[in-house]
Amino acid sequence: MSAPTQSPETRTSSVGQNGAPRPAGNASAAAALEVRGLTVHYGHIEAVRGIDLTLEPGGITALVGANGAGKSTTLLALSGLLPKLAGSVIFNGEDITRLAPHQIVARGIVQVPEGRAILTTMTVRENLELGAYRLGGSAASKDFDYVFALFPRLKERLDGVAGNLSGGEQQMLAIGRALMAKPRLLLLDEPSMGLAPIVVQEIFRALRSINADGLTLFLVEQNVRQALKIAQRGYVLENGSLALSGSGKELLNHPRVLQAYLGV
Amino acid sequence: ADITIGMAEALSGGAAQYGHSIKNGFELAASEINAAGGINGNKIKLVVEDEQGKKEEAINVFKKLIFQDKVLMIFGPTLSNSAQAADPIAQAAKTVAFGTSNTADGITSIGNYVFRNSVTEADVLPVTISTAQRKLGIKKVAVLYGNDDVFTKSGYDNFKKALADLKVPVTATETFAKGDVDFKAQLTKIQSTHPDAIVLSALLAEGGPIMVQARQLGIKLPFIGGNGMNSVKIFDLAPGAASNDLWVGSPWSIDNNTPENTKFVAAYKAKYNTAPDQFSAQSYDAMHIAAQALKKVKLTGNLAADRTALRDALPNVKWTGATGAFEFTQAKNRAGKPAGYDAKQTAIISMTHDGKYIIEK
Amino acid sequence: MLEQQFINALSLGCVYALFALGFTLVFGVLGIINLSHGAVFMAGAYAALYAISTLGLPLWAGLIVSFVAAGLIGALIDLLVLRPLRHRGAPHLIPMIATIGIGIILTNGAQGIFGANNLRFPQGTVPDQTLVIAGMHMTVVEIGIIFLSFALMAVLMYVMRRTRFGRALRAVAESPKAAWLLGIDVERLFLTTSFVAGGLGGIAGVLIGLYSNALYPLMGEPILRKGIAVVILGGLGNIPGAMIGGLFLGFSEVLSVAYIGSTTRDAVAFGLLFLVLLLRPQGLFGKVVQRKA
Amino acid sequence: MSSLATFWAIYGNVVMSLGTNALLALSIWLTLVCGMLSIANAAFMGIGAYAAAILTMNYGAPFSVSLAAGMVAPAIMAAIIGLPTIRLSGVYLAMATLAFGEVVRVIVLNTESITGGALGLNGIPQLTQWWHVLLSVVIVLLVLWRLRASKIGRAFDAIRGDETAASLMGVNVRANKMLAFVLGAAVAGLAGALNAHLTFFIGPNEYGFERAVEILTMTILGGIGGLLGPILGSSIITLLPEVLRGFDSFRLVANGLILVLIVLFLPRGIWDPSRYAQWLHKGGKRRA
Amino acid sequence: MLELSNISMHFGGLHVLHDVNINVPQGSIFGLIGPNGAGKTTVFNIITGLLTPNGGRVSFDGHGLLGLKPHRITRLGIARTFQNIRLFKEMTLLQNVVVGAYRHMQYGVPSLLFGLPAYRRQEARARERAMELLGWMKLDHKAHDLADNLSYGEQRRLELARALATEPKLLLLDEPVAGMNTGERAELMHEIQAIRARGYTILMIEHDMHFVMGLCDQIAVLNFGKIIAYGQPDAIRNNEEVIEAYLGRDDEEEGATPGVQA
Ligand SMILES: Nc1ncnc2c1ncn2[C@@H]1O[C@H](COP(=O)(O)OP(=O)(O)OP(=O)(O)O)[C@@H](O)[C@H]1O
Ligand SMILES: Nc1ncnc2c1ncn2[C@@H]1O[C@H](COP(=O)(O)OP(=O)(O)OP(=O)(O)O)[C@@H](O)[C@H]1O
Ligand SMILES: [Mg+2]
Ligand SMILES: [Mg+2]
Repeated sequence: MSAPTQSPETRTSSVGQNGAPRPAGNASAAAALEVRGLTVHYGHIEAVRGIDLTLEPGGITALVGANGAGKSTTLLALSGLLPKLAGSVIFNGEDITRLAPHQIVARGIVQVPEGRAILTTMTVRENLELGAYRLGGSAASKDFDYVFALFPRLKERLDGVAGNLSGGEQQMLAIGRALMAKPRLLLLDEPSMGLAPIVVQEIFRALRSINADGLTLFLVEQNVRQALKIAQRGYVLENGSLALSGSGKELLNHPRVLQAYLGV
Repeated sequence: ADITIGMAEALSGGAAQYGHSIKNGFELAASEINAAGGINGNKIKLVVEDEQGKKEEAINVFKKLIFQDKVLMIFGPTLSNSAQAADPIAQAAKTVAFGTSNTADGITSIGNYVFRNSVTEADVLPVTISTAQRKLGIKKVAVLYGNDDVFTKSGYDNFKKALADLKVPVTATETFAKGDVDFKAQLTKIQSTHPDAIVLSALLAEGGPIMVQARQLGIKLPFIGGNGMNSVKIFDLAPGAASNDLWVGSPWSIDNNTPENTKFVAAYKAKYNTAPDQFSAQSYDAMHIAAQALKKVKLTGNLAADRTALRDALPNVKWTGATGAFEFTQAKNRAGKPAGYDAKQTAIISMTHDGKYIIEK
Repeated sequence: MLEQQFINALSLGCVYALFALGFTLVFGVLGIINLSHGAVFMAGAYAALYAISTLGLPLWAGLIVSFVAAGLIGALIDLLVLRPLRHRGAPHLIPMIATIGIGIILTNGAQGIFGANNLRFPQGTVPDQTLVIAGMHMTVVEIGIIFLSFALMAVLMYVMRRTRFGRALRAVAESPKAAWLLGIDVERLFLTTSFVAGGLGGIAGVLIGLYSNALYPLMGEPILRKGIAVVILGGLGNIPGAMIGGLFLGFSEVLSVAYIGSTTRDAVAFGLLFLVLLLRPQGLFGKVVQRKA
Repeated sequence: MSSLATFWAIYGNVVMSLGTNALLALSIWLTLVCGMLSIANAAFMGIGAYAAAILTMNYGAPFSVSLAAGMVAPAIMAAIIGLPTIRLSGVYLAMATLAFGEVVRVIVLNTESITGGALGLNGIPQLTQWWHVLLSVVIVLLVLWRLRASKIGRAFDAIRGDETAASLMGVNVRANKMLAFVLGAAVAGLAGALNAHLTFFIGPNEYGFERAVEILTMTILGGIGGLLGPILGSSIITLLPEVLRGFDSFRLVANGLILVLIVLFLPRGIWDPSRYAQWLHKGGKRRA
Repeated sequence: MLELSNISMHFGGLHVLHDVNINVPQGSIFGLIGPNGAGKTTVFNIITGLLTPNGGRVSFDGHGLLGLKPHRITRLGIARTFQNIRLFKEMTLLQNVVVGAYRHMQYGVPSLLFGLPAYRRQEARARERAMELLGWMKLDHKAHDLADNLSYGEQRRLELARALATEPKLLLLDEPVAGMNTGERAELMHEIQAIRARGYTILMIEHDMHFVMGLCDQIAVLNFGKIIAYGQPDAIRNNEEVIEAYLGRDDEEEGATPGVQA
């Protein structure tokens, strides 16, 4: 495991990088995350047990596993929404283990959560604007344009109440909203869920391209093949513990993965 | 030995302000009596309980006083509703329940252990109205009363009867509820019927604001109140000219200069640093009345016998206190049989002017 | 008489609205029916009374004192009770029960400290002349209440609708989890809201105390009952709704006194409310948001 | 055994209140498990109390008839107002039922010839015996316990969880809610009737907002996860003021404080089976 | 068995469905696909009585469904799962599934009050059946946990078990495999075939093409509220309009699931 090579960025420089052409960090802002021994409990259930993860700056990392393996739990803990019982999380050299969720977001770690967490009583526009909350000022129109280019459907429904969107439309909104925050590290929990095939292709294409611009991605996907295909590195979670890790290619051909997750 | 007397009054909750006045009156009287050597050498010991102005609490407190503290008699409770629920307990246990603030009809018909020295307004109000009629030349009045409260509602019933008896036409009858903040709607309506005076059955809590709001609406009419309005606190609650021209009738007035009353008012002010009101005057007198009866009773130590002896002695007490000359008169129960005892007193009519009650003859 | 009743209704409506603003704010953001709001309102009134009659401060200073005092009580309630309950995942009625307990503590505490008697602000706290315009009587306090309730409503509406802070508040109101994920410091917003709502309650306490001329420990109870009606009528958490709900209740009460009879005052007001709910189950201005299948 | 007799003489009433309050708590439990926040139970209690007391006093009806009427009258009333109101959700139902309670109170105040208005009804014969109360509580508990263990109880829980999903499981949501509402009203009416024949007196202000909130508090404090919750909650609310009598003027402050502390430390109610399950190594809650 | 004729639906000014006609034959697996927001879930909501269409008819086994309350429709033998999971979160998994059996419990009030045999028998049967269904969905080890504590995929499976507990004739599945991985999807595919083999009819919405193509006898494609294609999987797969609107072209075999090809 190589230590993060980037010079540790301070919080102030990470917030409000307004000039960027699209809502993604640029190469120099690429971020890395080091997770050591992360353990998360629900009451007496140990949902995640001492896992280690390394997210290369500017890379795509995939986390796969069966239902109930602890993937979402891991992401929620990284965002500070679940208390971490043990372990440490280092983001660009800064220890963020004990930070509150909003402080973690302030550092540029943004999540598209499972179940979308759309604000259903607010309009699509307001949802998107809130996406840029961490940047202080109001959202720029070019950021809107970027999201609309990705999901034209949202533009049509811009002033509709988000709760009335179809399931897939809500998923688009959730992703679009996260991009509005110009994240440095994007945590995605099953972004392709409920989306039409054509949109899934579109999203994966988009993920690749924002990644190419330097945004670090951490991807939880049930679409294992697709996820491992675009990921430089993959982890396999089983019953809360890491079972396998390796490059995306390696994992794709690993017999255990083939058998358990690809149904081969 | 000490003579333990129970006191169950509302010391918290909505009726607490009356409960505290009442308690003060009792304690003042008790300390006076004890300072003068007690009753036949025995000191009075008050056992104070809070009945919160709730009927269940009143029952619980009565039971505790009767069966656990083994008091000789009980003063209270504060509200008529509580008395309706708790007095039967005392009656059944053959223990005197002596109310000083219960004005509702029918309380003394519960039984022959039930006493009160609070004046039922039936006797007082006709005098108040006829005096006001005479002095002010009132031809027609409007009526305003609280219809969700026993005290103000019984006051209204008596006003209504008195007005009918005296053939005074009523231009409008309006009500309000406890805790209302606004009375202007009713007052505006009353104003439009052009009465010569407003008959008000209210407690101070609403009565004060009502007078202020009336004056704000430009209503300069005199108010005729029941004994709920008989308190110098009206001058705080409706300051300045707002409280002028309030006519009240009651056996007690703070400006009644009898020696007994002057002594009471002075002692009360000295002890509590505030002026007494009718509630404290009545409880003060009640304690003295009970003391008079106790003087006649030979305490045997047998609780049941002593309680009954006290009951037998009470009806014969005649006493002149802060509220003037007092005696009991026996009430009838539903079946027309003799029951408990009500007060018989004469009313003093007074009117307010510039922060003072002026007694009208 | 009609014109005067109109004024009466307007000021009464604004009295209710003034009380309801803080109440609806807490519901709108924290999702809690705060049954201690009546007690906080009372505490604000007593704080100002202390400042004005004991310390001899002028009314404006009294208002500030009451805003800060009641606001601090509101904030403390959030900090000491509501926040721990959030962290323990209490189901939604539990915080309401906690606020009942807080209400009991505050009212009885106030009774212990200030006594049970009715008190009022000293004469001259506000100019007590009455303005007579075309036969209608209006006091300075009434004008103040009408003005202030509309002004406060406007400010709150502006903040909620137009500012980033307001948008964050609405996000928190709907889903604290989503708000956290957007980088909003949810706990701080809860605390701020509790402070402001408490403060608004305190100011309402002072003004209504001046209006009704009566301060007593239980003064918050009757108005709490009406306040709940107003807030629900207007749509929970809806700021202009609170205003309109207040006016609706004020007018229906005054008009029922004027035309039906004062014994029916509450029955008419609450009966109408009942009907409104049957016709519009989400209140006059509440939005229905269907949950998608 | 004279100490027992003394105890009963002093605390008999408290014990009986334990029973009637338990009935009240159970009555609102019925609607709460159905996800309905109805606070009409104070009004239903009042209707039951008045119906029973008027029958006993004015018509000389036997106690059993009065009690039955005390259950039937509020049940009919509940059926009538339930038709339009039970579709309301959450606090809106609470408001509608609160409004109903206020209207009932004003009507009682204004029908003086029957109800005595503000003066209430007094001189109600004390017919309620300890075993009436005990029997009522036991029967109600048994019925509710059976209900809970059946498809109806499950339907109630399902409706509380998600009305739409419940209806798509074949549950007739309206009918089940109505059942809970009407049964709750009958039980509250029973409590009212028993209480009226215990305290000699009833008045309109006893059945207002304060009582409604008190009933709600008892049940939620106790927890709605089981039948024991309402019983525990009502017992605490009934006994606290008695126990705290020694605190004198700050007794109600202490009362409020204890309430807050209980809620703080047992945020899901006192009786919470799932917490006990958790202690046996089960799951917790996600934040937010 | 299920027939939708000329269904139209609009929300305010938004026209969501135009003259939709669908006919699901008895014993078949029918797929309803289409882009996001096309109106698929709306169709389900109309069938189950949650929404009333602005025009058209729905009939099931010869009964008209329009105007019926949802619980009546369920009692006719239609069950569904939800795209946005709707479980009874405060109930255990077992209780969730037993609620599904509600319509089959016919004991009366006396048996209920006195715990008579009818009550005991039916309750026991329902529990047994529920455990069986949970086992089938691999959730039996969590039978006594609260539904709220399940992971997303587990919740989906619980929904399916609950729907099956109503023993419907027609099962409506709204994206049944969302949130499941490829291996799990393959398994579920076999299960669904097994369900059909027992005589159930299935109408499903799904965005996983391998799943849909592999299972369905017939498919309708909805786009902007109109049916743009209707027919057998092969025809749909190669329909230009469908590819354009929904499937997309650059299918460089991404997401392919070899083992699952029918
Ligand atoms: N709130 C909770 N309380 C208790 N246990 C929980 C809770 N949420 C999740 N769990 C348990 O924790 C484990 C991990 O859940 P998690 O949601 O992280 O799984 P996941 O890998 O995201 O699964 P899926 O693919 O189904 O989304 C599961 O066994 C689940 O049952
Ligand atoms: N209650 C409503 N009010 C307004 N618009 C609605 C409402 N319900 C659905 N819609 C709109 O109707 C359209 C169809 O929605 P529906 O949920 O049926 O889509 P869908 O085909 O299921 O999409 P997906 O595959 O994304 O789930 C969407 O554009 C949605 O925004
Ligand atoms: Mg997950
Ligand atoms: Mg859908």
